[in-house]
Amino acid sequence: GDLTLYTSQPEADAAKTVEAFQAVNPDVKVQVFRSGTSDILSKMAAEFAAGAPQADVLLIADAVSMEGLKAQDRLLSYPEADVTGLGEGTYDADKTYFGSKLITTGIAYNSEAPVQPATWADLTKPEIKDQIVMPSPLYSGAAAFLLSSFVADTSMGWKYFEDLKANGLVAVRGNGAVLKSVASGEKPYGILVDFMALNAKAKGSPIEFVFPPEGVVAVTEPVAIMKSTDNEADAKKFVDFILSDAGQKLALEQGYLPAKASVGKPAWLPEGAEIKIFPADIKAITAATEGDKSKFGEMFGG
Amino acid sequence: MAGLRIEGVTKRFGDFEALKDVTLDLRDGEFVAVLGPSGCGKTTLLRAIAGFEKISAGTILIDGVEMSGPSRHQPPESRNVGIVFQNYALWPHMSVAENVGYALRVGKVAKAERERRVREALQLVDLTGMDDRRPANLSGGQRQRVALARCLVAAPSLVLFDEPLANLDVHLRAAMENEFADFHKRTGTTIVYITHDQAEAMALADRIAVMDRGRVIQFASPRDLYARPANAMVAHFIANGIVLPASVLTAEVNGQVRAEILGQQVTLRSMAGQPPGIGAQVCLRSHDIVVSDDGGGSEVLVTRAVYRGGGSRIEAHPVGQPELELVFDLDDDRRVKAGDRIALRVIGGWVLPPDPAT
Amino acid sequence: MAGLRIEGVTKRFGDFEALKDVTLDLRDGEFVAVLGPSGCGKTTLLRAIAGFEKISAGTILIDGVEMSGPSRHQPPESRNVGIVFQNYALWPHMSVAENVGYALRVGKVAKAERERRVREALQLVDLTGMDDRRPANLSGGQRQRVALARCLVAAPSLVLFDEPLANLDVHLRAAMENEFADFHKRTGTTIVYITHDQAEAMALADRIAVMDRGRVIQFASPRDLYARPANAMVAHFIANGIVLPASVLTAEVNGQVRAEILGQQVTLRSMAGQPPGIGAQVCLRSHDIVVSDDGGGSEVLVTRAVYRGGGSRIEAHPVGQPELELVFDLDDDRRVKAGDRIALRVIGGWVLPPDPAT
Amino acid sequence: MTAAARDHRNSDRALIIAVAAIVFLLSILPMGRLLWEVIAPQNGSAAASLSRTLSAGSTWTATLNSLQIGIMGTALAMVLGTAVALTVGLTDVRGRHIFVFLYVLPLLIAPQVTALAWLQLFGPASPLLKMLGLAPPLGSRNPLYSQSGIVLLLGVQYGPLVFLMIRAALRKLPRELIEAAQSAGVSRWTVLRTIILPLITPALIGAAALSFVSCVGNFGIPAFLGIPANYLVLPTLIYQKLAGAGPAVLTEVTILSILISVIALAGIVLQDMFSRRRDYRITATSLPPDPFGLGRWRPLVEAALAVLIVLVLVLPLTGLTLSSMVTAYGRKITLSELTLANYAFVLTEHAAAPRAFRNSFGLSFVAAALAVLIAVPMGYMMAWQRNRWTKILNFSVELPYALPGVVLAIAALLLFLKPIPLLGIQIYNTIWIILFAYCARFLVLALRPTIVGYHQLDRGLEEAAQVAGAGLLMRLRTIIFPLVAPATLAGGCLIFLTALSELTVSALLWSSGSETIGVIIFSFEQGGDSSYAAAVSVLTVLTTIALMLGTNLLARHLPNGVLPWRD
Ligand SMILES: Nc1ncnc2c1ncn2[C@@H]1O[C@H](COP(=O)(O)OP(=O)(O)OP(=O)(O)O)[C@@H](O)[C@H]1O
Ligand SMILES: Nc1ncnc2c1ncn2[C@@H]1O[C@H](COP(=O)(O)OP(=O)(O)OP(=O)(O)O)[C@@H](O)[C@H]1O
Ligand SMILES: [Mg+2]
Ligand SMILES: [Mg+2]
Repeated sequence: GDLTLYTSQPEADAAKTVEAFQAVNPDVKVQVFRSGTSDILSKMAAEFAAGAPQADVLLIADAVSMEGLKAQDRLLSYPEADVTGLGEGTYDADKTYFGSKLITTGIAYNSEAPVQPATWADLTKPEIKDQIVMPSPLYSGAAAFLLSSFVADTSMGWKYFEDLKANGLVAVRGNGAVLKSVASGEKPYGILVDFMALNAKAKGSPIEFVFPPEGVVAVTEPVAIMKSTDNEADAKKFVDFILSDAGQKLALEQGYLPAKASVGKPAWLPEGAEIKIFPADIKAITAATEGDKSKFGEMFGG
Repeated sequence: MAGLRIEGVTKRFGDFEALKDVTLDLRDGEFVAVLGPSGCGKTTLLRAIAGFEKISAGTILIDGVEMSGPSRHQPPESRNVGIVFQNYALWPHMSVAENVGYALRVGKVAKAERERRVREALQLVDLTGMDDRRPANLSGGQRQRVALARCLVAAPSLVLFDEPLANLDVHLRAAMENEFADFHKRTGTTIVYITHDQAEAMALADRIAVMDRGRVIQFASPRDLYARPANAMVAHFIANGIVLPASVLTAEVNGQVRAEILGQQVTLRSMAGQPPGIGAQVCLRSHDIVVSDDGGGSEVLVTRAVYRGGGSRIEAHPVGQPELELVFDLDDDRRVKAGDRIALRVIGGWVLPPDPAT
Repeated sequence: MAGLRIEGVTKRFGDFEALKDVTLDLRDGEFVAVLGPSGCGKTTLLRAIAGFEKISAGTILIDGVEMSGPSRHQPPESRNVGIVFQNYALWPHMSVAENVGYALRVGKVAKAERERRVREALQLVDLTGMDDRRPANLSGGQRQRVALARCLVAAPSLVLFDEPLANLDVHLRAAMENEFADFHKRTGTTIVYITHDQAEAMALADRIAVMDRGRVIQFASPRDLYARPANAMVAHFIANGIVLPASVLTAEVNGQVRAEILGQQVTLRSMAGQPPGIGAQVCLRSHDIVVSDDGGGSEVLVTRAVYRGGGSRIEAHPVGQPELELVFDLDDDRRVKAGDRIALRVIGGWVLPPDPAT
Repeated sequence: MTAAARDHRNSDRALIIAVAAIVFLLSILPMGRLLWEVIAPQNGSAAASLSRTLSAGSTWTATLNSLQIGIMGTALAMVLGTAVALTVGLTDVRGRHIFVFLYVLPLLIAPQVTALAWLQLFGPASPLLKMLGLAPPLGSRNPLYSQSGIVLLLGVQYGPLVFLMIRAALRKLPRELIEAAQSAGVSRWTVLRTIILPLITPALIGAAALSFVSCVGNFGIPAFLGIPANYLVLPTLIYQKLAGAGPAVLTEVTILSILISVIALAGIVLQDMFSRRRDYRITATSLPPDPFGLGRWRPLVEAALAVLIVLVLVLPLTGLTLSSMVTAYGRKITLSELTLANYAFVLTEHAAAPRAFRNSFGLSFVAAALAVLIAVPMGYMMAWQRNRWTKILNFSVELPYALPGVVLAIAALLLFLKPIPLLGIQIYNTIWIILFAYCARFLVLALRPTIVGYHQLDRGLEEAAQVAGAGLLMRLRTIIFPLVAPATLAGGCLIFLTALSELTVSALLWSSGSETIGVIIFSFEQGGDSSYAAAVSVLTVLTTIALMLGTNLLARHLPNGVLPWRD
């Protein structure tokens, strides 16, 4: 049957995901709508208001947005889903959404930059004052997740952002803008998602990426089934595929850290490197994120 | 072909009355000129007939059909009237030929026929060969002629002209006058022709309506207007008649009275039933005045003499009554100049009918 | 006050020559009218003088200073000429008073003074009380008068008029003519006055330049133009002279020759040194022709008689030479009509000088 | 009444009804549907949302900021656009055609690209400044990230819009009106000030109103430059609300949208008041004024124009071209490494990109053509048959343009998610919904210039056609359209160019198969593939240039002055 997928994956990745899924399920035709997470949420808000949700499955950047939808009772629970091998906390306990990969946010800097920051704390050093960018949490789900995780963490808290502000950090619209800024040297230091920095580096951009030892924040790009779906069977097949070894390998090929550690590690990750994932309580973050965002907005604007 | 009845039409702009209770009745096929000083409401009347202005009171009927009235207002495009605008209103984006052929195009006339009629119309106004020019590249007179051709080409049943010859030189004007006369004779179209040139009006019209400040003052044949003006305004306006005060000495007999004017006793024409009395007004024409070489008549002081090709226009004031002004034409061989004193004798004239209002 | 010299001026639009080698020399303070048929280049000449058109050849000097020439072109704003446009060119966004007072306003004339002069100018053109109207709400003639007032108010030293009276009625026209004459007398301004109305030109101008198809044909005083036209075009154009073929029988003596015309032997005026010969042309005016009641003269067939207020314009063809046309005015008491045969006698006329070109 | 007369009447009425219906469909319906969300929200209570929104400090900060950048951005756009239009339209600068052509092209380049080009050229990493030793220290705060930066970019972005409208008006000036002033001995500046500018007042007011609405409704520029500067305006505030996507989000968004509408409407009301006070109809049929000779200033003015073109077009375009020819963003550019591989990728390997080109060019062209077709009769009603209804229509046409694209897109979604009642046609998930949204959004860009055109037109020209027996439709087609065409088609060009690079509306409405150029560029950018995005942008600009040059070949068959870049 027909399956409608709303996803915020980059265009090429989305295409490959669908292709691979259809290779396994040739009888399912997948319609894709791809856009930024917030555009997708806007679109769905309108669809809800009109009483005609269109999506069957969602594959969007972060769990917080999923929590929002879950709170509105829009997501279908899929208790039979095979979650073996998935990291704790990457999927919803009620089995309404499942993390498909780990997209971490760390520190990127221009290869020619005089200072090589290694830890989050390094970003507050006066040597790099006024040279730091980050994606605005108001436009990037990953950044919002980072914000709330840091704020909730006792060792960092708001103090960290106050320090950043004092050190002249600016928030820009989205990870793409951070990448450009850092790569061009316009602002040589930035907070950025891993794959973007590392893919650019692989192509030859003058950019370096570090996973700070304090831990990186990871969003999981979860997949979920809409409660309103009229093709539950195929939707479940899609979730199965994403969580399957084949699906996870695909994520790996695309340059992501798969949710299932067992399928391997991406080439860019140095052998034996440990990525410490910042502990995250999705429920708490979901509850706090609105307040955190608006506080951030007041501090940094945007 | 269509008759035109205008009944009690009033048109107000704000609280300014541009037309006041105008009534005119045109016979089918008649050529009527509307004559009057600038700003008297001629264009407004014409626009009301064409349907561009909604009238404030009265009715306008074309061929017995009510076009404008208290409750109805037919739009201009369904009145089938032709019109030549005072400011030409040529379409700048169309060539001369396209301007002229427009009505035919609208009327879905076949191309060959259309081109023939356009060619004819352009020939008529002496613009052959200008087909492809744009209005902006024409001289003022040429534009006027294009506007003319544009109106004539559609052969409408009622044609309205708003000073169509104002910008043409005398010769073209004479030629166009002949054209209009022929056009009228040929087609029998009812024509309303607005002008401030009385010679033009007289040459062309069956009847002339003289307007002043929104009112129709007199509606009569050209000869009547000239010979028997209804009041001082008409007398003055038509052929620049001299209006002088006079005393009528006898009651009218056979259309004539004796009267005293400038101290001379003369026989004048008058309307039937003209009573004797002082305070009458008389209209004199240039040919009612002769220069008397024998010393008879009234002495006048010439204050201005303007050469006008073969003759001069003289302005003079009676020596005894310097507040009166006489303007008349004199043959050139007299060579009168400002400052001269000459004696004038009145040999005819028309007693203006008493104003019913006073 | 300024003299104006126009020397060998040619103006081409593409390959169309609108002005051809025009030469005119105006004395300081002179009033010159430019007369000619529609499209002959009058407006173009005026625009060249004002500096709106770059000329293709020749020079234009104002007060001895070269304004347009092979190498230089003074912009209009530094020529200090006033101009009244044929299409009024009123500024729609300004009221009547603002239009008129514009030059004073930009000239930083004090407000009270400015208002006084605007009031005077409006009074002059009989528009008192219209100060606050917009041009769009004025009649055609009223607009023309605003344009006039606007030009006059600044009292420039050289004034160019492009048919300023074309849209006015006869009376206002006469009044404005007087105004122009007075204005000219009072200020001594040099004036170039374009018109196609020869009566207007004659009434006003010291000298008249008659143009035809881009050329100046004759530049002379009004009386000269009327009495001694340089060629058939001028003869015809000025006061609608009748041009007829004639044989000059004797050489000129005292400005007179004997000639045969329409089979009649008459004495005519001619230029000095006029040789005898066949194939000459003669210009006759209405007063050179009389209707002979005694059967003498040439018989003509009247083809059209148009009433013109107190007289008629007659078109007639000699019975013997039907290809010739005679157009002349006749007193009304004759009541001639189309189809009549009348006998005409020639009692004077002017032999046109032989064309140097032929 | 004759049959012909009845025909006329009927066709006139039909036309009026059709116009009203179109406005209803394009503007009132989607806006009304949106409003319905306030009146009868799906979630939560309207009153709660209202009080929450209106009591939030950010709402009023954003409103105030919107007003500020609206006014200042308009002022700058007016100054730039008018100055350029006057220079090009009234003086004898050389290369006018080329200049006009080049000056309207920046409409195609996303303002972010322009800003980035400037940031790089005048920022710490600038090769130029480094060479001169003038480069600011690394990381120093860029002055573009500020209110002034936003205003500057708005001015640059909407300058061409003002330019096109003013230029159309200038073409209509008959030369005698200017000459009459010149012969009064008045200097050119004074003529400009007292005659020319007042005569083109309708265009000035119209352009100001339109650019005000554009500035207030713009999302991209404040999003790009405002966020780093902690500067929030209503469209960015709306976007943030949407990103939060709480249950009552639509209600709040609608409330904020109403605030924008109120600001935009204030602009129109002002415009309406101003343009009715005076009379600007130009009745004469005449040639346009001769150009003012600049004399020895000419090279200087030409140089200034050239600099302007470099700043607003060449610079960003060069930046784009370079980015599109390197393999990785930020890499030092050496000649040997320049490659066309990115072009090859988007043209051959990326299936959606060529489709997006076809879609966007098609959509833009059709939207522009439809808008032009609608604008002429609609302008006729609004300028010449004023009554209460036309005023409402007049206002409602403006709304879809004033609101951020995403809001309009939501409105379109709300309307068309379910098949159209009665017809049963489903336009959701097809290209038609994008076309609908484009028409609704951009109609005003053609309508405003058209109304300005009407205000300058002598009605006698229409009357002459009326007496020739032409019904309204015929008159519109043969007389009125050609006469207002320069103004209307200038609007059409605006629509075409603006729609080509449109993103915010199509981002929500596209579906596979109906991608637009904006969507493709945005996708590439989001995935970090700036080089591909740059390649698509460059291709868009090149294709447009080719198209515009192509129309030049047609110019001989078109009425004078309908192509803004042709005399
Ligand atoms: N739209 C209008 N609003 C106000 N007044 C007007 C309007 N149109 C005309 N008028 C006034 O009505 C009067 C009559 O104008 P109209 O144009 O009919 O005169 P006219 O007889 O044609 O004059 P002319 O011979 O000068 O063309 C004038 O005083 C004019 O100013
Ligand atoms: N810009 C132009 N381009 C081409 N031809 C022109 C242009 N301006 C005028 N002409 C032509 O030059 C000739 C002279 O025009 P001009 O306006 O000087 O005539 P005019 O004597 O003023 O006539 P009128 O009495 O009708 O106003 C006309 O044949 C006209 O068509
Ligand atoms: Mg009139
Ligand atoms: Mg002329």
